[in-house]
Order: sequence, then C-alpha cells, then structure tokens
Amino acid sequence: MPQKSVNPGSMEIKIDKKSDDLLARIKKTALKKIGPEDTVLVWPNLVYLELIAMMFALAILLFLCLYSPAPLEELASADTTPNPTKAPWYFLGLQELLVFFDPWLAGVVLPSLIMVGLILIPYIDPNPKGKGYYTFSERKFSVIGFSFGLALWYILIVVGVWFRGLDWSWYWPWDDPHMHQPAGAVKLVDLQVILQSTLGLSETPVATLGRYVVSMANLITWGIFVGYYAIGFAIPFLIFRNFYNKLGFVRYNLTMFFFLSMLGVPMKIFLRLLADIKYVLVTPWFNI
Amino acid sequence: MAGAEQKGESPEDVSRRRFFTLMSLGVGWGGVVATLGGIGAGAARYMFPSVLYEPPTVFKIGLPSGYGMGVDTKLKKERQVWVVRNERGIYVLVAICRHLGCTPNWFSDQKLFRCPCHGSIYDPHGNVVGGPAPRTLWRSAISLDPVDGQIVVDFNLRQDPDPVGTPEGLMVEEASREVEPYFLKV
Amino acid sequence: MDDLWAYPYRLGIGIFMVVGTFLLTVLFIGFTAWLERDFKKDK
Amino acid sequence: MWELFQRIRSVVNKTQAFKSIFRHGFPNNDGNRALVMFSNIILHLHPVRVRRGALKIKFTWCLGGLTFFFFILLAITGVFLMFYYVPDTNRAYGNIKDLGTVIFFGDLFRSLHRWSAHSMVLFVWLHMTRVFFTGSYKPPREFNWVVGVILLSTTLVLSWTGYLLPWDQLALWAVTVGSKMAEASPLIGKAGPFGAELGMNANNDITFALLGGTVVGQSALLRFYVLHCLALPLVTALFIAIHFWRIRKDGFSGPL
Repeated sequence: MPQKSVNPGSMEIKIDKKSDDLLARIKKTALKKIGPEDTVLVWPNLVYLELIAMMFALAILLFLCLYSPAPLEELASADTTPNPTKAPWYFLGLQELLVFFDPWLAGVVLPSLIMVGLILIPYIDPNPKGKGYYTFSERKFSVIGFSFGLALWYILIVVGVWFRGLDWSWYWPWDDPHMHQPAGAVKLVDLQVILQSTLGLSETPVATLGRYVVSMANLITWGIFVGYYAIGFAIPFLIFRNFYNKLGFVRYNLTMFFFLSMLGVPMKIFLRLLADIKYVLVTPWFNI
Repeated sequence: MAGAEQKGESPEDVSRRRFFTLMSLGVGWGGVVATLGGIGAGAARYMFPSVLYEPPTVFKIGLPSGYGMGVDTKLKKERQVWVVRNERGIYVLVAICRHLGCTPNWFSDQKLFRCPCHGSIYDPHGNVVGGPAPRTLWRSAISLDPVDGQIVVDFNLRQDPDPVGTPEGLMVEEASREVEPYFLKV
Repeated sequence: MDDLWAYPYRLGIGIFMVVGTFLLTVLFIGFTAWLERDFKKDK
Repeated sequence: MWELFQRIRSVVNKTQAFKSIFRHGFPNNDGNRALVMFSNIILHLHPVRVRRGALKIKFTWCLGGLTFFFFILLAITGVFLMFYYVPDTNRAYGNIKDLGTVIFFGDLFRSLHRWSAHSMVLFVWLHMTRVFFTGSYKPPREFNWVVGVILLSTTLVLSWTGYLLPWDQLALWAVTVGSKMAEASPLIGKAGPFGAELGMNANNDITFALLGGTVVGQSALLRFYVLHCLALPLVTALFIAIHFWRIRKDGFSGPL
C-alpha cells in the first residue's frame, strides 16, 4: 500500500486520483477478507500441523522403502519380452482397456477424452450449490457421475494389477500364475456379421467409398452406434427438461456426450464379454 | 516455544511444568535434529562411492627384456608411464608434471622431458632442470612377477624424495633413488 | 455358449467388474454423504 | 546455564548480521508471528491467519500439501540419484545396480524416490477427488482446476519417463507398450486411423518424435532423461506456482 508520508526536503509521495482507483481495484481482487474472530495464527498452529504431516508421511515412506525396496529386474534386452508386460500401475487402466478396444481408442482417444472431460467439468457444471463443502444431496448427478467414472478407472487398475497374468489373460487368485491358461475357446464375431447371418441380409454392397465397402449390415451397425448417442441425447431432453434448461444447449450436449461415452466403455466391455461381439462398428480406418 | 517466565519466579527454582516442558522440547527437537543429522551423515557418506570404475592402478608391462637402453615412451599413452633403462637396471617414471599435473613429452634429441603447460623441464632421471615444477618426477613401485617374469607396476605407490636446490636445478642423488621397490636390477 | 464359468471366465470377469464398479461407486458416494453429515453435525 | 543462554541470545539478536537475516524476533508474540509470515520466502505461501476449520484434517485431508511434499522429496532424492546415473544404455543399468548395492544409502535414495513417485501420483488423484467432492472447482476457481489437471498430466508423464531410466526389462517393455499406444493415435500416428492417409510412416509420426527413433533405444533413453530430470520438473514447478498463487488470491473455498 503506498503510504502517504512527507519527507522534508525530499520527494513527496501523494496519493492522486489515478492511484485511488488502482487502490480500489486492488482491494477488490485482493485476498478475501477473513474475519479475525474465528481465525488462528498460521504460526505456530498450521505450520506445526504441516510439519507433523510431513514427518508422518516421511516415516511411512521410509518404512515402505525398508519393507520393499525398489526392484531391479535383469538388463533390458530387445529380443525377449517379459510375459506379462505391465505398464506402471496408474496406466494399467488403459492397458486393460486395450483388451476390449482398438489401440487407438484405448490408448489415445479415451485418455484424451478423460483429460478434456476433466478440464471441462468446472465449465459444464452450472450448479452453484455445494461450493466449499462436502455434499451429495445437493449435487447428486455430478457426484454419481464422477464416482462412477472414478470407480471404473480404479476397477480397471485393480484388474490390471492383480487379475492379469501370462499372455494378459485372466487369472483368479487361486489359479496357478505360472501355468498358461488354455487357448481361448471363444471366437469373437463382429456385430455386422451376426446381423447378416441372423437377419439374412444380402451381401451386395449398398455403397462404396474408396476402400470402404458399405454393406447393409454395416449400415445398421452405424445406425446402432449413432442411435445410442441419439437416444442418449434425447431421453434427458424429453423427460428431465429442467435438467436441460439448467444446463443450456452447449453445456447439455457436452455433458451428455461425455456421460454417454463414459457409459459406452462398460457397455462395450460387456458386449464383448457376454455376447462375444468383437466390433460394434467396422470401417477400414477404425473400429469401435 | 520458550514460554515467558512466570512473574515473580526467580530463574533458579524452575517449576516442574517448566522442567518437563523443556525436557519434552529437548527430546522432541533433539530427536528431529538427530534424525536429520543421521540422514545428513548418510547422505555425505553417499557421495563417496565404495567401488571405483577407474582403470586398474596395478598392471603388468611385459618382460624386462622388451625394454632397451634409455627412455621408452610406448606405454605413455595407455598407462601414463615412461620405462627407463640405464646401465644398472630399470625404473618407471610417472608421466605427470609435478607443477599442475599436465603430461610432459619426451624429446629424445634433447634428452629432456618438457611440460607443454608451463614449461617445466626434467632430465631422464626425473630431476627438475627448468620451469616451475616444485619436485622431481614420481617413480612408481615396480617388481617382477615370479610366475611369468613380467614387470608389475603399482601406479599409485610412488617414490617422492625431497630434492636439493642446485645451480643445475632440483636434484636428487641418483644412487639414493635406485632402491627397492622403485628400481629393478635386471 | 460354452460353459460360462470355465476359462476364459467371461461371466466371472463380467460379474467381478460390475460388482467392483458398483461397490466403488457406492463407496465414493457414501464417503461424500458421510462427510456431508459430519460437517452438518459440526456446524 | 539458562541465563547464559539468554545472555548470548540477547547479544546475538542485536548484531547486524542476525538482524539482516531475520527481520523478526523469535515468533513468541503475535507481532512476530505475523511478521514471520511476511518476511519468509517459504512461509509467505501461507496467509497470516486461517480460520479454525483449516486445522481440522477432515476437510482437505492434507492431500494437496502432501503431494507438494512428495514433489519436493522427489526433487531432493532425484538430485542425489543424478550424481551416479548416466543415461547411456550400456551404463544406466550398472549405475542403478551400483546404487542398490555398493553405494552407501544408494538403495534408500532410490527406493525413497520410487515410493514418493508412486505416492505423488496417488495423492494427486486423491487431491483431485477431494477438490471435486467439495465443489472447490466452482467459480471463481475453474481455471485453477484446469491448472490442476495440467499438473496431473505432467505428474503422470514425469512418472512414466522416470520408469524407463533404470533400463531393466520391466522399464523397457512398459515404455514400449506406452509408445505403441502413441503409434495408434489418429492422424499423427502411423498405425492410427487416417494416419497412413496423411503420409505417416515409421520415420515421421508422433512415436518417432517421442522416442527419437523407431525403437526404444539410446535416443529414447536420453529424451526421457532430459524430460524427466529437467523439462517436466520445471514445467510442473511453474504450474505449481500458478496453482498456489491462485489459491492465495481466490482464498480457500471451504471453511478454511
């Protein structure tokens, strides 16, 4: 704060009109005023608590270091790949997704969607309530949605860390980890092939776009894929109209896109697990 | 947190509470200082590796018969030593200038070692005949390997006699240098 | 459909993932709700 | 004994040297306790006073603070490791083996580095979760949340690049898996959709830039080393500074 002080025989510091506005503006953006009555001095209270927390954390870390020091396997050699090859634990969720999705989806698109989705959260969450305190009752949709996403992420990590063994196949804790599982008896089939055989659609291509030969079944799979999103967008719009009104057009579409994609991940996993569907949608460039 | 002295209490009779406060502070902060001290000492010790990956300092340089009269510079590049034979035997000079550690060069025409860094000049015996070098060239300890008869050089075990200032330079009496284990009568 | 319980454990994996995800979701929500009640109690 | 100490202290306190270092007396009165906050570069991250609620662990669980502590611990142990580690495919493994065996405290520093790395990644996730559940990202703090997400990604990449450095089998193949994923990225990856159409091949796609070659080899190790030891820590430190600055300027969102 520029003090108003007059030093005899030297430059006099005056507060003129311009700096007044500056002062006002600084006051507005400066630190939120905390009333003195319910506060305590940071020194020593908070500072000592932080010291205790740090010492406690250091103690646990040192114990962990003694209990299980950093492992070192044999020298890296390009010609032998360890089986199974696992990424660090925090990426095992993605590596687990590789079982169910194409590498480009699981490795690049989904992580970017996660990152972009996380970044957008504050901008698509219009709910003013629940700021600065734990609440579930006032923020049901966002808490449920976030918890579900977090749960998915953690369960995939748990699966990747403890339930994946040789050849990245599934090992129950009671399975012998050193014995290869029998070769998978299941043959995965594309959705369009199933449709073709069940509905008896003709093989003749409906259209060809360069390398992409579009058959009728393929078109139906496009319909299913786009339909999933269309229905997903429509239902809350029709039934929970105030949900839509609160969000507004842009926020609503963004929220629903991310929410539906998040739901799409487990759905695709179950389609593959329980219905042996390899790809819902097949194109020469990408498969989902 | 040094609590202020209660009023009216002379510093001698420290109250029981005050005593235990000081003791607990002492133990508490003493523990912290001891731990940090221990980690500090450990970290200091960490800076001194127990295993060195430098070239071995004890090595063999072949049979004595392989070396003719005079100064042989064939091992200077690889082992940083000169092997010198005179009428009485062999000794090994360390090719490190005693001024600031550069590697001097042997000039067979002038029969002198001359250091390129600051101009120190040594004679074939290692005595300083010019330049800023404060002492004479080191001679490594050498011995004969009983099994294969090769000369074994211990690069770090060196003879470093106190030179005598003479008009010709810093000299060391040659007879006193040609002693076991720095000289081989071969 | 061959025996769903035998390898590759398709049903087993499916159930494990559904139950695991559900439990974790309830855990996170419960944690928030418990803290909500806890802070209401203090206020 | 006690008076001797008091006398020494009063003498020392008045010397010019002492006063130039500490611009405040021992913080045993409120005046000095406030002054210590203003005049200390590290402590000035804290406000002078906080609400009593801040001291309760049940709100922030000290997650952000501990994440920062792990980051500092990583920096310190990282510097120690750098005294012995050479990012050369022929020597890196030997250095790490030395650290684990012959170097005094070497195994401790390496294990501490590894465990605080894993803890930092975990605590960054937990911190994000807490911030979400307390709604602390709501206006005016949206961008601080975005800075947090950036910090999350730099932490993950920092941890991932560090994973390769020991150059053992686990490291090499864990990172190869990761880079294969990058190869599959659309448009800029040779194996990704529309990659081939854009002329992406093994020598000019994103993986080539990441690894500095077509295979995880010496240049990849060196790139990861530079990213892990210099580039990313600086970027992370910068965003941490922004993060702290915004927290101070916007004030805490909860009962802190």
